[in-house]
Amino acid sequence: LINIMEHKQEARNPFFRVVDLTDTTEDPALWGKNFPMQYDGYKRTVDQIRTRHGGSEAIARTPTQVDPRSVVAQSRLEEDPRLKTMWAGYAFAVDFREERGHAYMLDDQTFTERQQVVKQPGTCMHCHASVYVPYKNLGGRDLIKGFEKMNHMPYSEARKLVSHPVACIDCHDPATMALRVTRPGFIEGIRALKASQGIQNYDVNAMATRQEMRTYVCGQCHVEYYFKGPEKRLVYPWAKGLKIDSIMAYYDETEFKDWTHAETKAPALKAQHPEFELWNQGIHARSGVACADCHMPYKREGALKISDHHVRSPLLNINRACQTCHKWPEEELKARAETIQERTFRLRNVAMDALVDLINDLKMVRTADSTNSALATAQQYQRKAQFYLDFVEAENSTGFHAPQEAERILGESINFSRKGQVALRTLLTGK
Amino acid sequence: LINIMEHKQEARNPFFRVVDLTDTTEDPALWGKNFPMQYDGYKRTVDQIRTRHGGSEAIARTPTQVDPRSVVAQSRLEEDPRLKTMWAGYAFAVDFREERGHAYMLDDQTFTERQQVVKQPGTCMHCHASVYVPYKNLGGRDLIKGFEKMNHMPYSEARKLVSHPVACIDCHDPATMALRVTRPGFIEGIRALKASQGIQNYDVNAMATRQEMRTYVCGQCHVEYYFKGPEKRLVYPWAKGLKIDSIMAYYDETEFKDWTHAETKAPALKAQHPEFELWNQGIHARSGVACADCHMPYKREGALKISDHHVRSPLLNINRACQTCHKWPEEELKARAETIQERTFRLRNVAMDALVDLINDLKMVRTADSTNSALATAQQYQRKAQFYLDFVEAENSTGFHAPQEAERILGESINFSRKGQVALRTLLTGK
Amino acid sequence: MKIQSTVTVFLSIVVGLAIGVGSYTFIYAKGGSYLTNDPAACANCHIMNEQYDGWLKSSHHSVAVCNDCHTPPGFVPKYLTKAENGFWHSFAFTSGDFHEPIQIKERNREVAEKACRKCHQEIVDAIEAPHGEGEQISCLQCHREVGHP
Ligand code: HEC
Ligand code: HEC
Ligand code: HEC
Ligand code: HEC
Ligand code: HEC
Ligand code: HEC
Ligand code: HEC
Ligand code: HEC
Ligand code: HEC
Ligand code: HEC
Ligand code: HEC
Ligand code: HEC
Ligand code: HEC
Ligand code: HEC
Ligand SMILES: [Ca+2]
Ligand SMILES: [Ca+2]
Repeated sequence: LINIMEHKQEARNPFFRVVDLTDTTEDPALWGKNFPMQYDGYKRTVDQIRTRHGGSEAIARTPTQVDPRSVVAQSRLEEDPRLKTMWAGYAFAVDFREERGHAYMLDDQTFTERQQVVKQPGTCMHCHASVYVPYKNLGGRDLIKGFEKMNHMPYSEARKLVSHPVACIDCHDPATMALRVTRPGFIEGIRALKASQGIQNYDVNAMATRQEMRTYVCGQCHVEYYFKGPEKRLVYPWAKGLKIDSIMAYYDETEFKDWTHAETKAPALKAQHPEFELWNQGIHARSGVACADCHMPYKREGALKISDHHVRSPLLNINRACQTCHKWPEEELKARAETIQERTFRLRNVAMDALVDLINDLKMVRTADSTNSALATAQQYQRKAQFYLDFVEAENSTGFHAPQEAERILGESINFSRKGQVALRTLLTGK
Repeated sequence: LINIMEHKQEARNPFFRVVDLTDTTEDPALWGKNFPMQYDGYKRTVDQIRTRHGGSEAIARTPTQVDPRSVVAQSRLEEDPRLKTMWAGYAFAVDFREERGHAYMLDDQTFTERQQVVKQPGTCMHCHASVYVPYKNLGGRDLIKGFEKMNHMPYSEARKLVSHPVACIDCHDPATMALRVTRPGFIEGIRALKASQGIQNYDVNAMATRQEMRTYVCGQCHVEYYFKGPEKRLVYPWAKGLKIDSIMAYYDETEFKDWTHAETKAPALKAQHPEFELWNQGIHARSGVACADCHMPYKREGALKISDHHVRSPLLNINRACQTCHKWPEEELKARAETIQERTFRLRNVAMDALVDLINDLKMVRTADSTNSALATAQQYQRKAQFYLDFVEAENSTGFHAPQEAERILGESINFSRKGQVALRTLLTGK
Repeated sequence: MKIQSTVTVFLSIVVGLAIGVGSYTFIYAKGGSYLTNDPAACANCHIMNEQYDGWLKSSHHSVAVCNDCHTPPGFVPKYLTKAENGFWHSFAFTSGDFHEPIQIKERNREVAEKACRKCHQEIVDAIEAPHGEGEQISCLQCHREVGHP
């Protein structure tokens, strides 16, 4: 009885505003007072459970002075040492782990060994902390100014200005709880993208639909990016489009490189978590299915339906994440996703072998004759092959977000790697 | 008004049995007396309409003594001359056209120029004519015996025994109109496949479900095949499975080859219309969607729903073929299919270039030194690359039946071609 | 003047015919079923059989009839919608001139969207409240099959 009455109460007045939330209320615990169910889910992103290709595994470690974490995710470098060859000379070859829940984002960034080998700029913070309030403070209430200022700082200094992983205020307007985009990188990136499609001055917070926002809030971070120029401005390379070919063209045009490959001297690129970009090429995007539909599906709590703020692999939550749209049994849906992933993983391995072969060849030829004129051609092939492969490798759905496109990209990567090998040998034989 | 009355009438009494149909009634016109609506559709397979990648175009030609056809479908060899390089030395390099409706199957087989350059066996008839009654007659009521006998004949002799393209009796039991499989190739092929999955003595006509039969009747012909041994027995290479890798392994184990490539001497294979096999790897097959669901969708004739016997591209019939399951507008569904096809076509072109490069290299090296020990390795790569590429190329949906798998296959094909090139050059340079 | 009366006459004939044919259809095809709430009545048109069969097996079979989802709340709007749909469907059915498979039209889709909220307002308060009168999410994007597949 009491239960029913409670339910009725809740229903009529879904949320009790216990605390006054303002545009400077950063601490999610405070927001949690008004929205305890969402907050409960949010806190559960500490869970670590592995799926066949996703989730993450909790690996115990002995905390040290420089790295006080007692639990990390499994090392991807140990799982596949070919990655070290691909990233030779870049910080990723030192430490690269499976990503885990949002709760860890700030710590994992602060303590990754990558920080110990390279001095990073404050730009990094954009996607690993609740930066909305710090940006606003730094910029004298001007978000973009604050962003620019933090980009300029060394990481260690910027680190002192933030205190939470992504928090409620990063996705929500405190007054209405409506979604909003708070990240300059996305605001500018999507504006450039829309401009390339003929839509000028796109203002995401004013012009996006609610359903689009259910993707865009994730697209704030789950995207390919680079640091532009000496100001280390965070830029999403979308000015020519979201397809890999457009992104490649963009980087080629500006002759951007992330680093010089240690063993081959190729001007290499590192792709990073292009979930938004790949999703965009898939059938779910085309059908209007947003990130939140699968990663934050509605769930019933008492008499209410709320969004599951335990953001995680949908394969750990198939009944809510998939079954409202797909009436297949859970096991079957899992098998479908895994069939797609296995197929991707298989061609990814073919592509990885091809790339390693090219790198070995390049190394060998360079050692023999570093002025060989085929080197430049082969290095360009490596640059391309590597970026294409990494685009699928670094994307975290193992192809699920756009199965056919993922294989297409890998197919092209294989072509680049092997053509690089052929080019090297052609010059050697003169044929 | 009349319309409504008719509807009510029809609903009560679907078919009038005007003619007695027996197991020897071959002429579809007779069946058509009982089932005029199905017969009307059946006759319409003479239509020629092009879709972006399918259908067919009616090309006028001047009839000649050897080839009295006044209309044919467009030449695929003219559309893409690289095909001639791939098939050098094989009849397909002489004449290969876009396939068209069932009404043409007998004529197109009889008069293709391929017949003029190679003497074909009676086996060919299996899929291009109504052979059920002829087989039965030849074998003294024993279907398999008749099949074997016709396989042995020269084509021209077998040709005299048949008179119709695929007809009602090839798919239907005349007594009940239930679907049935009449083709020995499929009966034996699916038995071998099931045996490999642990199911012994599979009898397709007794054990398949109705929904399976809605695919199997098409699988009688729309499959990869070869002529085994001197008896030229028609065999579907499924004893290890339906995936391309299993089929390749099957051919490699028996060291089967269709012909020796004229320019490279590689022991080459020709893949032929593996619609059934590719469909099997796709999400529609997995969801239980049969060939007939898309290519013979139900259509309303008055109050009746009948299967559209105008077998054709579903993209010419989207509302019935797709919209029963997908509530998207027609234009959108077409765009979805074409997006898949464009992506396939693009990687197919990359794979085709790679193969042509390998063939050219092989030719060059053979000319220079025909005892070179890298040749054998490179020829094996050509054999594989070519079969993988052709599996997608010869499959008629341009990837639609299994989009991700099609790209996977093309990716592997590219790898084989380019590795072949590398192998050739490695030997030349000793590296 | 003359033109006008010709038009009037013409129009009267057309309207008269429409009404005549419409009512004939209406009666003969048991179009009166539009006026009841009995789902079986909708299935008087064989063309509604698919939805009827689907509805019989649906989660809403015991809780909602066709009209709960396909007519707006309130007596007048309800019967207006019925009249409009009834007329057009009878007309379409008789002439045989309609898109197959039948597609819900925007107006009726909105009616259905509202219907979901009619019964489920409370449970979706939480996901709708933040958006006030603003843009609402479409229930049908995830639940289009609850009434019938
Ligand atoms: C149709 C459902 C669906 C949509 C829409 C979707 N995803 Fe996913 N996502 C998945 C599945 C399934 C996986 C694979 C999970 C696994 O392997 O355990 C995945 C994996 C991920 C992962 C890695 C998760 C892990 O457990 O390691 C991230 C990150 C991710 N998606 C982000 C996004 C973003 C950002 C968007 C929108 C741009 C998005 N997803 C859209 C279904 C979806
Ligand atoms: C402020 C940046 C940011 C935003 C916004 C963001 N993410 Fe993340 N996300 C991350 C980072 C960083 C990680 C990795 C954390 C780690 O490994 O420590 C991550 C991890 C994940 C994972 C992996 C969980 C696992 O178990 O492997 C998923 C799934 C995911 N995010 C989905 C989403 C979705 C869906 C949204 C939008 C609703 C979203 N993210 C919004 C930065 C963000
Ligand atoms: C554009 C947004 C963005 C920026 C900028 C960004 N990250 Fe991340 N980072 C993510 C997302 C999203 C994930 C989770 C997905 C993944 O790991 O692929 C992540 C994961 C990580 C992880 C955990 C997985 C791993 O790679 O071991 C570390 C560590 C990390 N980032 C460090 C950094 C550092 C250091 C920088 C600055 C050089 C940085 N990040 C800049 C978005 C970003
Ligand atoms: C990474 C982005 C992200 C973060 C961080 C986030 N939310 Fe949300 N939240 C969403 C999305 C997406 C929705 C769904 C909005 C919609 O349907 O339009 C949502 C919806 C909500 C709603 C509306 C009701 C519901 O459940 O759908 C409330 C209330 C809410 N969030 C509270 C919170 C609180 C409290 C926090 C912090 C503890 C938080 N959110 C953190 C993305 C986020
Ligand atoms: C909001 C609706 C929605 C959700 C949630 C959703 N899907 Fe889908 N899914 C679709 C639509 C729409 C299609 C496209 C086919 C169609 O039009 O029916 C599709 C297609 C697919 C396909 C076929 C695509 C292919 O490439 O083979 C698979 C597999 C699939 N979904 C699996 C999943 C899984 C697994 C989940 C959960 C992680 C999921 N879906 C969540 C709506 C959804
Ligand atoms: C889900 C729908 C669907 C299913 C199931 C399906 N197909 Fe198709 N099929 C298509 C589409 C779409 C095309 C592309 C047509 C085009 O390009 O015009 C196609 C193309 C074809 C073509 C070439 C048609 C042309 O116009 O040139 C053939 C032959 C074919 N399919 C046979 C089959 C066979 C045999 C099966 C079963 C083993 C099957 N299909 C299953 C949808 C389907
Ligand atoms: C296992 C069944 C099968 C056998 C055996 C078979 N065909 Fe076909 N044939 C088909 C199918 C299915 C098509 C339509 C699909 C296509 O063209 O890819 C076709 C199409 C054709 C076409 C029209 C398209 C083209 O290739 O120009 C010709 C000509 C043809 N076959 C000739 C032959 C000849 C000659 C033989 C014997 C050597 C033969 N067929 C044996 C099934 C078969
Ligand atoms: C007896 C062999 C046989 C059977 C059984 C058969 N086909 Fe065919 N099919 C062919 C041949 C041969 C052609 C090519 C005819 C030509 O090009 O002259 C063809 C052509 C087609 C085409 C291409 C039409 C176009 O316009 O390009 C489609 C689609 C098709 N078949 C689908 C099916 C489906 C679906 C089934 C089962 C319901 C089926 N076929 C059963 C042999 C067969
Ligand atoms: C290539 C195979 C094929 C041929 C040839 C064929 N049919 Fe069919 N027929 C089918 C399929 C598939 C169905 C659907 C059966 C089911 O749903 O179980 C069907 C169904 C039927 C039905 C049942 C009612 C309906 O429409 O679904 C009748 C009657 C029929 N066919 C008559 C004929 C006649 C008459 C001919 C010759 C003019 C013919 N068929 C030729 C494949 C074929
Ligand atoms: C009998 C039902 C049925 C028919 C008919 C049908 N489909 Fe599908 N389709 C499905 C199912 C089931 C899925 C898998 C996703 C799911 O579970 O919702 C799917 C998936 C798809 C996808 C996503 C797969 C991918 O690889 O991206 C596309 C695109 C699609 N269908 C297009 C079509 C087109 C075009 C036609 C008509 C030629 C068609 N379908 C006919 C049931 C059908
Ligand atoms: C619980 C709600 C609900 C009930 C009960 C319901 N419907 Fe529907 N109906 C819908 C929705 C929602 C749609 C829109 C589906 C879509 O967008 O594809 C719809 C669509 C339709 C359509 C358009 C064609 C289609 O399938 O999309 C027809 C016709 C229809 N309904 C008839 C009926 C009939 C007759 C009944 C009673 C036997 C009925 N409905 C009961 C919710 C319902
Ligand atoms: C006189 C025959 C007939 C009866 C009785 C009938 N329908 Fe229909 N209905 C049709 C036809 C025909 C269409 C297609 C109209 C079109 O697409 O223009 C249709 C379409 C629909 C649609 C979707 C099209 C739209 O306009 O949105 C819905 C919803 C629907 N009917 C519901 C019902 C309900 C509910 C009942 C019972 C109260 C009912 N129908 C009774 C013949 C009928
Ligand atoms: C006449 C009242 C009524 C209407 C109209 C109605 N529902 Fe329901 N619905 C119910 C009742 C009662 C239940 C079962 C009890 C419960 O769980 O609340 C239910 C259950 C559900 C469920 C859970 C069961 C399932 O099928 O997953 C969903 C989801 C749902 N409704 C969605 C909808 C949507 C979407 C619409 C509009 C298209 C709609 N309902 C229209 C009364 C209604
Ligand atoms: C993005 C997908 C999505 C949308 C949009 C959506 N729902 Fe749901 N709905 C779900 C999921 C997932 C569940 C299952 C929750 C659970 O099992 O905890 C659900 C459950 C329900 C239930 C059943 C709750 C129960 O357990 O009794 C009802 C009723 C319902 N939804 C109604 C609606 C209505 C009304 C709308 C539109 C205002 C709507 N839904 C919009 C995904 C969605
Ligand atoms: Ca993970
Ligand atoms: Ca064709």
